[in-house]
Amino acid sequence: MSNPVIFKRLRGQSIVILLALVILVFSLLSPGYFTTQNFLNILLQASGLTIVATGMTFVLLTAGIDLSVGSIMFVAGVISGKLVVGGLSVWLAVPVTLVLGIILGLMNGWFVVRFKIVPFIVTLATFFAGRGLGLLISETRAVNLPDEFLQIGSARILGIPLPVIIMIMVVAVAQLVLDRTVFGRQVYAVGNSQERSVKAGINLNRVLLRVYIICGCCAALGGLVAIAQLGAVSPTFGFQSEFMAIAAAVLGGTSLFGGKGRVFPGTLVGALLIQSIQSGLVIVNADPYLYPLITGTIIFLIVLVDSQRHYRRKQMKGIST
Amino acid sequence: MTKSPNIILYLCLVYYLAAALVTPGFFTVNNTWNLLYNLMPLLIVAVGQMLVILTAGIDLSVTAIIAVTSVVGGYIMSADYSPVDSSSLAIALGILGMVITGGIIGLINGISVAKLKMPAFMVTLTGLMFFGGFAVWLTKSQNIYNLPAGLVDMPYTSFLGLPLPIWTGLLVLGLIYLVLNKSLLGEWIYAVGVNPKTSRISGVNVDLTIIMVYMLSGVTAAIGSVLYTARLETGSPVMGQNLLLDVIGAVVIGGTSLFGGKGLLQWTVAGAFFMAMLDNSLNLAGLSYFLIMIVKGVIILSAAMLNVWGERKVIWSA
Amino acid sequence: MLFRYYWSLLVIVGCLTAGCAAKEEGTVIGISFETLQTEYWVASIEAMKSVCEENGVGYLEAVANGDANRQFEQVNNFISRGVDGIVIAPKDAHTVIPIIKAANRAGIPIAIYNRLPAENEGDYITVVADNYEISRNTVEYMAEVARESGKKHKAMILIGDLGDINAVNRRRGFDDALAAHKDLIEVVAEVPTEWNQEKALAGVTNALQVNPDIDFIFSSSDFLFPSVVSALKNADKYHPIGHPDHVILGGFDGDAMAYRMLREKYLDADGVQDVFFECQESVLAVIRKMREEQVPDLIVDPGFVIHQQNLEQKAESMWGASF
Amino acid sequence: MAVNGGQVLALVGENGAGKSTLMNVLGGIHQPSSGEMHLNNEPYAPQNAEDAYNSGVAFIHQELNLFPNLSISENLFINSFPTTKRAGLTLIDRSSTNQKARELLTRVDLKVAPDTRVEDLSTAQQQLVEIAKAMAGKPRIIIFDEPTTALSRHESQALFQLIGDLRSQGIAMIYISHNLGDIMQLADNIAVLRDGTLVSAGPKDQYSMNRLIRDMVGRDLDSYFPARSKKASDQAVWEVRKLKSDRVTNISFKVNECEILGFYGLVGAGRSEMVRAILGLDPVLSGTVRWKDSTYHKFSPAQWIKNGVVYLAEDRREEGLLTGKSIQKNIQLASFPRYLNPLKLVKYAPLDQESKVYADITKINYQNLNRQQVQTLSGGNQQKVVLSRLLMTHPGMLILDEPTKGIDIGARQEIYGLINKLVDQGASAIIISSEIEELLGMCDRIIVMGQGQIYREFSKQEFDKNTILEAALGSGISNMDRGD
Repeated sequence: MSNPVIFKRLRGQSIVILLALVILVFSLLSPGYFTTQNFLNILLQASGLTIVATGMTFVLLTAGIDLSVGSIMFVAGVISGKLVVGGLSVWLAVPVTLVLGIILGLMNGWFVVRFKIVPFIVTLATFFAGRGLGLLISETRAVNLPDEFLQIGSARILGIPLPVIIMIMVVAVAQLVLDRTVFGRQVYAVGNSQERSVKAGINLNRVLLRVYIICGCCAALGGLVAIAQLGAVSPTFGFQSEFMAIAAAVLGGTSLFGGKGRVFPGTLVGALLIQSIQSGLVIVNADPYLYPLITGTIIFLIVLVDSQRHYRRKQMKGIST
Repeated sequence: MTKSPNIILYLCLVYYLAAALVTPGFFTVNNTWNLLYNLMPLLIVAVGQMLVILTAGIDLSVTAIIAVTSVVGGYIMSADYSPVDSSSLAIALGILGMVITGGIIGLINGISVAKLKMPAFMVTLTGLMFFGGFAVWLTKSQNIYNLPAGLVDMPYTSFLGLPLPIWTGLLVLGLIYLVLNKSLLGEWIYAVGVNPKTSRISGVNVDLTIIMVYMLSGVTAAIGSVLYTARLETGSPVMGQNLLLDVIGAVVIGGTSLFGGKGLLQWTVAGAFFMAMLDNSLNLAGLSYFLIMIVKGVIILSAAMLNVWGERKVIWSA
Repeated sequence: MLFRYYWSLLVIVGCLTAGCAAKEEGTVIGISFETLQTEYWVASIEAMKSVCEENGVGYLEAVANGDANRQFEQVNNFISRGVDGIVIAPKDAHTVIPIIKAANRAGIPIAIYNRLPAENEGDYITVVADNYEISRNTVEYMAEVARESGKKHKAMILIGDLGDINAVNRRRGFDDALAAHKDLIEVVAEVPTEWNQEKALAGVTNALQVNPDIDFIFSSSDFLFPSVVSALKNADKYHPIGHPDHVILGGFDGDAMAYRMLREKYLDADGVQDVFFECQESVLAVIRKMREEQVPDLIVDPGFVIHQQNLEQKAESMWGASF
Repeated sequence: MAVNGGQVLALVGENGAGKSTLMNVLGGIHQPSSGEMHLNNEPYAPQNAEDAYNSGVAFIHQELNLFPNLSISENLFINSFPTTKRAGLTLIDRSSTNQKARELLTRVDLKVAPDTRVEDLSTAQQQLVEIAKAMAGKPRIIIFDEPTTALSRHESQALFQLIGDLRSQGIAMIYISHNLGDIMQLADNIAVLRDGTLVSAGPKDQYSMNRLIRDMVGRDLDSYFPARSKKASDQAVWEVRKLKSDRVTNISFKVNECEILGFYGLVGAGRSEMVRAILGLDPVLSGTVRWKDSTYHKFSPAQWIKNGVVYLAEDRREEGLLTGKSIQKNIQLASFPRYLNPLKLVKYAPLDQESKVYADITKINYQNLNRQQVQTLSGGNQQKVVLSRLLMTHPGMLILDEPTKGIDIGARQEIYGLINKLVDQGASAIIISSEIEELLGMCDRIIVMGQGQIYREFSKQEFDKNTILEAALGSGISNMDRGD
């Protein structure tokens, strides 16, 4: 009764085909696109987004949502920026940022788990409170960062920019955790059905709490990597990042209904796809205002397919008395 | 429906007194008008949002609808672009155009949620991004100016003693009150919110109800946008971009349950009044807007907690 | 339990409002800024506050984070607070009109800082820099530097938010300045930034990608320099003056980073708005208006161009130097 | 009741005879009010499912507790993965997990790679995984709850083979099933439950098919069914022709005026699916329904209510009530469209008045219609609220799915009285029930269904409890010779 496994494998890789198609189209449109420099550029610019989307994938896998990643990026960035400007060494600022991300993620998780509040209301509230906190600390002024910060952004190891290396490490560790650890498999179980997870003896609250902590930590790290390239934290930093992160994960095959999705290749390719489109549009000098329309349409279609597939599966499994 | 007076009514009263005593310039006639002007558009949009939340849905795209309708209205009404020369006709056409645009976006949201079975928050989040981008793309992020005098003076012209925005607000409130408490659609909204399966078996057209609430949310967002556009005298592609917190805050703090089916109109009116009063009083006290953002975020979280806590109390007693 | 919870929440919010409400009476000026996003705005609001203190005048400040609607509400709050004068850095030339009307209706003198409002018959004073002249002179100087090198140049401009009248004037200044040097300098890229650093970085990076031999860059605001520098470093084109592939750089505002780049000989020229002069004039204009003295409706700040040659003597009147 | 190691105790009884309650007590989900239980002659009183599992009592529910998106080995050890330390991280030891999984799979002889995903398995294979999962806890007793309902004949045989092996491994088993054929083939001892009490127990050979059925249904007719004055006319007002959906095939039957047609069948016979298809709640592949003089091809609840056909859903909490709303609102739910003024506003005065009338007709005992919330009522009263809602639409045809399920005897009498009174006034009814006595007492004709088809129709004269049950069990007895 289940469709042949090969067809399923192909459908899983449809996202990679879509990426190849996009690269092909833009390469034809402008010669400057199909160069290693440009691809390195895309990887560099996508590194921040990918790390945040990796954290978001964990939350989406449990059929949750986190709208506050943009604000976490901003708050963590502002605080660590102020510390560095105030004299703290850059290499100390990194752990501080991650700890901040973890604390904010913990807060999200605590409200979702302890009070059973709908995740998107919790994260919508922390979205605003977080943005407000960041603006309070930075007094709505852009925090210009010293050059050492830019070092991280432009440092190269064996020719590969540091942010790209950090991105690859985060994606690799995330997929390892999801595939090979008990917690990882339980995330998929919780995503499939919280009720059955409890029956199977899984500590539901601990899994959910950890997932939001990971999302907060990734948001902070992703923000750090993005700031290292920008050199400054402006008051609108991280704006709409939550939508981009969800878009990357959903494009990568993560289902909003939980239990389905992978960080590698899924979310990584989803993020690269978004960044390739963005860079392509800029290089072919297309009207930059078109960009949200294109992303919005692609996301809507992907969510539509995901919902129909979920609805049909639920229809088939109806109760029989 | 148990008519227990909700806690929010007391909260508004007590806060109003506290603010009047403490904040300078709060308890003046001028500021009360100021408060009402800020309240009206927010109230109109919040009431539309309440209908959606009553069916256990959510409409995050309202601020994008406000922006798109503000731009559409701008193009129709502004002297630079308007196809019609007489200004009163332009205003009528403009407002009609805005309401229709709001309705269409609401229809798209409704059909996606009801017929295509897509999760409400994702449909409207994508709508927020798409239509927000659409408004900016239409105008290349330029505002539209030279709106006709009729519209621009609207907030300041009174009719039988009350300025027009207040009349608009009262009219919308009256209409929504009729829909919610006296009409077939109102009964269906409450039924679908509590249990869509039971409603469907009892002959309720569930899909139509869901589509209607999203359309009404779109239309109320458009009417709110008319007031904002008139007051600011510009059709702006980023109109209302910071309103989402106030709109959803007003409904949640009013006590309307996020799980659907529970909530009265007067609760949201009190909730909107509380949010507007909060903004006004904290502003007067010299708090910077981002401090206010933090306070609002905290208040929504605690209101959601009570919301869920109240829900759980009901389940235990069954 | 329910009521107790709400009660505790109420107390926190109540004392918050009480805490900040104890402002001293006497003449009070409301200072409303659209944003503090760039160093320029921060320097401006600091300057205005010090001018108020010098003249023994109290002040209230409000920042709208780029939302014209919130700025309108904030000014309305000033009016109902009964301020005696208003100084405003508006979001744009048109949304300031209803604010001017509100001030006029309340009979409160209002001064518009930095952005010239669109045509309207309100009663207000404007203090603004001549963006067109300053940017034209700056680019004129950059063109001379290019002419001395004798090589043909490819130019790029970072454009500000097209809704901001100043950004449009600065772009006109850039275009008119280069019109006279068509033979030497060809404009190959116009990057829209909407005063957003992320968009600026992406735009400059990709523009350099498409034509790597750009060697003449004018930024409509020094606030975008972090993005420009980061992009140039990535394409490893960030070299001081005198280095063979030095990119001729020019900016506007005269903030601290521009000053540092001038010192380190990376920046060729920078159009400076005299912030101290403009803020002084706008606050004093409102104070004089309060005392019904005669005040001109428009006060223009000629500003000046600072470059490598006149760096020493112009430095102290450049606000970025001491920021 | 006792079962010893290496033996299969078959537990038999009608729906509602108390089988699942007994199992919930064994599984620690419900606490017994009195009496004790012993496991290996030590006292056994599980507080929750965890205790039961740890002391070696394993359940194979009908609703499998598996994660389709995970692999077999992950399902088996979701909460007890063997792990190794690798670079500071405690990773799952893939090889030993698969190794252990393979062992368990051989015990239930499921020859499938342990890393295939559960969603790619057939229902039978999934059930074997569930059994393997039970085996992982080294159970002393395994309890099977209706395991063969979704299995084909061949798959059931494979299951029996496995049960035979488990028996030889000394594991005790309790096997709950309606399929008397399987029970006769499988069980060592049989226990029969009726109305919550143990009627008889003993070795299999003491039981013949007839004695089994007699014990199952042998209670005297304690519930009295009110007589009906009007005789059913022979003029068909309702006719279903060749109805087909993905759960039921070629269903055709008629219902005459003032007639009550009963539907009997085992769990999974497809009676509710048929009715849900007729009502338009589930998609219909083909088939038409004639009601009075118009024929319908497309069905929706709203259209049926408008034409006087109403449906009482089986699951009251899920599909019957608006919890948290007042009794009045629950009663009025289906009648709003009929009380509208031209402006589509609801005329509340007449509506409230009539809802009070119908609340009294069905004799709901309530304190305050308007303010009292429906979930504060007893089960029987809640059912009456739903009935009032249906009656208020002045129906011509009542489709009732298990109308008296879980309702006290007193309320049942009133509900039977109500149905008869309506039918006397010219309505007709379809009653789906798992209690034969109810159908025998109420209906003019009974249709027995099984596996999505109509097996046999019984007219009033042919009514006989044993033959009806036999027909329903048809899939059990007759298929012993009928190879599938």
